[in-house]
Amino acid sequence: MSDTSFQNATRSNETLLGADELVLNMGPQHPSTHGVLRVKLKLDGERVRGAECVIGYLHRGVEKIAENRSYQQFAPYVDRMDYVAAVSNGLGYCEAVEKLLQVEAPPRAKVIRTILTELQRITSHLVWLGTHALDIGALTPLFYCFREREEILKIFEKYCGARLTTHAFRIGGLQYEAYDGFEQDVARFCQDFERRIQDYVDLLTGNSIWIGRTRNVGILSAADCIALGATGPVLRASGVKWDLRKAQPYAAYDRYQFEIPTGTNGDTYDRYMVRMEEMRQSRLICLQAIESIPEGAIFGKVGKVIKPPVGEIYHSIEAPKGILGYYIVSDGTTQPYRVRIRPPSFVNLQALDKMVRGHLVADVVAIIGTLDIVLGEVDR
Amino acid sequence: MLDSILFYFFAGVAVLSAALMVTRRNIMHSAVFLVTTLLAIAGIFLQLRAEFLFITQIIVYVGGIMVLFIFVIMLVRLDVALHRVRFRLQKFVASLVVLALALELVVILALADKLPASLFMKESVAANHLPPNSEALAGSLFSSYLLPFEIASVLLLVAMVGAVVMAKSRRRSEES
Amino acid sequence: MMSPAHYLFLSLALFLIGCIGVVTRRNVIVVLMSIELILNAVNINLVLFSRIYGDVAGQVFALFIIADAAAEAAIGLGIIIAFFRNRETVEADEMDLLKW
Amino acid sequence: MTVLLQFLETWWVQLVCGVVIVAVVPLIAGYVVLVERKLMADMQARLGPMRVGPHGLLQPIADALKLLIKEDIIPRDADALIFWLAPVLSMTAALTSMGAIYFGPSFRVAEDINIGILFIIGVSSLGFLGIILGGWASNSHYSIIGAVRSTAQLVSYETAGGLAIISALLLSGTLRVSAIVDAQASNHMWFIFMAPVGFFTYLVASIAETNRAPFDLPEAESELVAGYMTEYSGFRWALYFLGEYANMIVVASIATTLFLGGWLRPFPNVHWLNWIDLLPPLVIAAVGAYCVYRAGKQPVKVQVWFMWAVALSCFAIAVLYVLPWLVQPLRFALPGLNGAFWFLLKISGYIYIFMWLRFTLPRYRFDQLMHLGWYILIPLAIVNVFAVGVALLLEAEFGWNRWIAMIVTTACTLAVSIYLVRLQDKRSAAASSATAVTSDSYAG
Repeated sequence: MSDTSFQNATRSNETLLGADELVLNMGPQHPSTHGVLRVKLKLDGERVRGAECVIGYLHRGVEKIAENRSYQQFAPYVDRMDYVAAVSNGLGYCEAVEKLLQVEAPPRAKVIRTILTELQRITSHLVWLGTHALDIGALTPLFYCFREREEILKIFEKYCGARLTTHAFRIGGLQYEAYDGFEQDVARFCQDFERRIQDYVDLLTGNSIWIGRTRNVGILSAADCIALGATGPVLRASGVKWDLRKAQPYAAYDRYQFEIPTGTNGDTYDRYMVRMEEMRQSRLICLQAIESIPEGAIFGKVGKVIKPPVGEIYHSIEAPKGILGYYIVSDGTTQPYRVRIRPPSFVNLQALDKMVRGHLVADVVAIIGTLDIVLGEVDR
Repeated sequence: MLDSILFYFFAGVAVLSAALMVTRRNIMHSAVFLVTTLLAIAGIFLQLRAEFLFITQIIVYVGGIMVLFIFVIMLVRLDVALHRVRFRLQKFVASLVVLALALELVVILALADKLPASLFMKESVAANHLPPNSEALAGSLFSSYLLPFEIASVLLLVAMVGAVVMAKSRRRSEES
Repeated sequence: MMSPAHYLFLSLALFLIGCIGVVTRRNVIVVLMSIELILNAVNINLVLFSRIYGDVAGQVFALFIIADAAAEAAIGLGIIIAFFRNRETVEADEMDLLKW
Repeated sequence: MTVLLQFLETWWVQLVCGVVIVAVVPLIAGYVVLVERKLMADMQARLGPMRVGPHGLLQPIADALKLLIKEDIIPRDADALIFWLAPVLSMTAALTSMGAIYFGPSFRVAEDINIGILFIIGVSSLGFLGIILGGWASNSHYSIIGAVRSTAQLVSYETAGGLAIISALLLSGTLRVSAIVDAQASNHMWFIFMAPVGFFTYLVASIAETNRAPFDLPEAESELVAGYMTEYSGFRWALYFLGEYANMIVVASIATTLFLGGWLRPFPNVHWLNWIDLLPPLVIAAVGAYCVYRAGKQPVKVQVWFMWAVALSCFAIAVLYVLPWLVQPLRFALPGLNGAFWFLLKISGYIYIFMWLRFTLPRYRFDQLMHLGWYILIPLAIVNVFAVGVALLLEAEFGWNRWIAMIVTTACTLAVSIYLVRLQDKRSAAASSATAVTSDSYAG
């Protein structure tokens, strides 16, 4: 039933009814591991004794590729890491290179970047909500979420022609001007979206099964989060008010009023509530931003050939899933010497073992869902 | 005629799968063949116009007891249980004893004509004049056999508590 | 209806098969299953005679036997699980201690 | 040969009905799947199957064909015998139990056996054996976990469902299917109104028994891939699938027979409402008319024809329903035709509830399922049986009005159920406060 060395190692732990510990290989092909994650679960009946993540099935060597591409050439690659939040990835990379070049994007570019990034945050959270609900067994929210996501993707498509891997930003600013009616589209979406969020709230928030499945499941205390380096909604749900948009404002975030929602319990329900509130806040940011998009250039003083000075830079942003950091070392040529990416999913996934211990198999999928991982980003 | 076809069918299935049940090495196969036997016996009950027992057999035996058996078989590791050297002598002695018993019973049945005729009389009530089975059974159960019925229910309660205590893990009881 | 002797022979056959199972098999679970078979063989007789005499008392007894079989299976399997937890086996030969 | 002829002569009606069930139920089950997908699509802001036939009407047939011609895979380490046997058992149990169901006053397969309702319940519960054995034989961890879950679920919810049924059996005083319906006619009331708690207990238990969401843990696709069906494919898988849907029809039939008045029309004894008997042909004709209306809007010619065919068959059935009204010698068929209509309508309503819940609710976790079963449903069912018994006693021994007795005891049962839910809430609240104390200020 399981490999013998493993059995011998755990023989001393008596299980309920005296049956052997069961090793369940969840994934890499499993409906709810969100890609090709493989989780080795040690089970006592249905109770989880431990989990070990086996990753790398989607490894494409993104960081290594960077060393053989010029700075501009590498930008589309980052879109393929967290493919449900490509815009955020691009923003982080462009800003990091800009920081290395010591230039800044013009204000108009910054505001449009902020709008698109916040819309992307909403799509990322919508995908998370739909799949998370599906993992827990609610079929319908998925389709509602994708319906709304579709509206945002249409805006992306109108803006830059692509829907998923957008490559929306360029180092130094934007390539494309906001199309005619961009503000109206965003405003219309934001108007609708308030009502749509209420749909999800009606379907899930007060549902006793939903509460039962998420309350006190996968609790991660603030100390645990900090020790494991977990960031984003996972950290905030544990009560730590840490959001780079406020803590180290980038893009145009310092211009807008918004709240950082936090939880208290650090359980799956809190993470759900935090992300729901973040969607509302993102909507508010978008509404504020379209009020006053500054006029002016959209591209900063960056030449056709990017040749940063010798040096290194670390820049991080608050991606939908947590802190996304880029560490870039330049040797003065047109290609980076080394790019190291700190993906939020990868770091958050470390918490899985701690979170699933003592829970049931059904909770494992809920916890994988609540961590909101994207395997493209974990494996890079 | 139809009756006899049905009888031979059910009897054949019962005996054959009972034999398979005893001889199969794989416990799960044994359990499946026991299920078949029990279903065939349920068929025999139906033929004997004991409808309520027929359905009780299916619900309690097949739906309850056998599910319990299969559950335990799933818990108990088969690979350990399967390969063991058998104690040959005991098997031999046992077969002898069983054969003797069989012989004895067959002889008794063969000498049936010497037994009181009442034992082999045909049914005293024709099939279509029998009272409704479940009503009759209920009447008898809740009047003449009320005390045994209550005792049986207490027995089941005791068995339930006993089984829970027995199967309960020691680790769990220490925790609580 | 067939002659009662047919049913008696069927019951006899099942009873003997059950006996063989009890005495020859080592696996306690199979032994328990064989006991169930024996009980069923008895039930056939009870129901047969209940039919012959047109008296449901035999069926009432069969019903009690089924209840008893359920209790026996529950307790027996409980013991097996307890035993398996301690000894990691379900062989009758291994059950050679009064207390463990 | 003569035996065979004699056999056929005596049993030909039953044989024909049996063959019809075996042949038609898979088809019906296939269309139940289509209806489910369509309903789900409607609730999820999409269209559902649209490709095969107009509005996907031929989808079940295409699916069946696909499943039939798929490669038959038996995993190498599976126990071939049991792997082969299990889905057959599952399907057979569901189909066999249909034999005792009355679809109308005389529309049935089996003789009117005096254990009718027990037969349906008992034989359909054999299907679980197929699930457990299939899960074990697959020799896969997901399968075995699914099988173990289904065993535990079976034991818990069969108990609750059985106890819930007893309340209706007490009211009717018989196990005979036809007599139960007759009892509801003579009581001038469906038993759902006399034992509502029993009905809702059975509703929940029957959802769990048929492994439907939110109790579909044995096959929870997001946790166990497909539970006990993980290793099955092709036709064996289809057998399981059909067994599941056939089981839905069976539990719906049980609930309809016991609580919803079986084949009785609404207000069966109120004579000035006799015009309700005209509804079946009218409803069917209306469906046909709608099909005609839709036929004009079909994009492809084949689909227009198909829509017309559906409409015409609806009209034909409607004519069939009207015929006994017009032709005196056919009058005898009227109760049967109307009975079948109402029975199928009630079954459909019951199954609709199943589907509706499936699309709306998240899935229970295993321990929550067990809590619901053992701490709420089973106590409630026991209290309900007791309450109905007391009501009958009050009526029989103390001459209470039956309605007052029923209302009083139902109120008591409801009070107990509220208490149980409260208790459960308190227990879970205590459990959660043990780990953390919170109030979400940002909830909205």
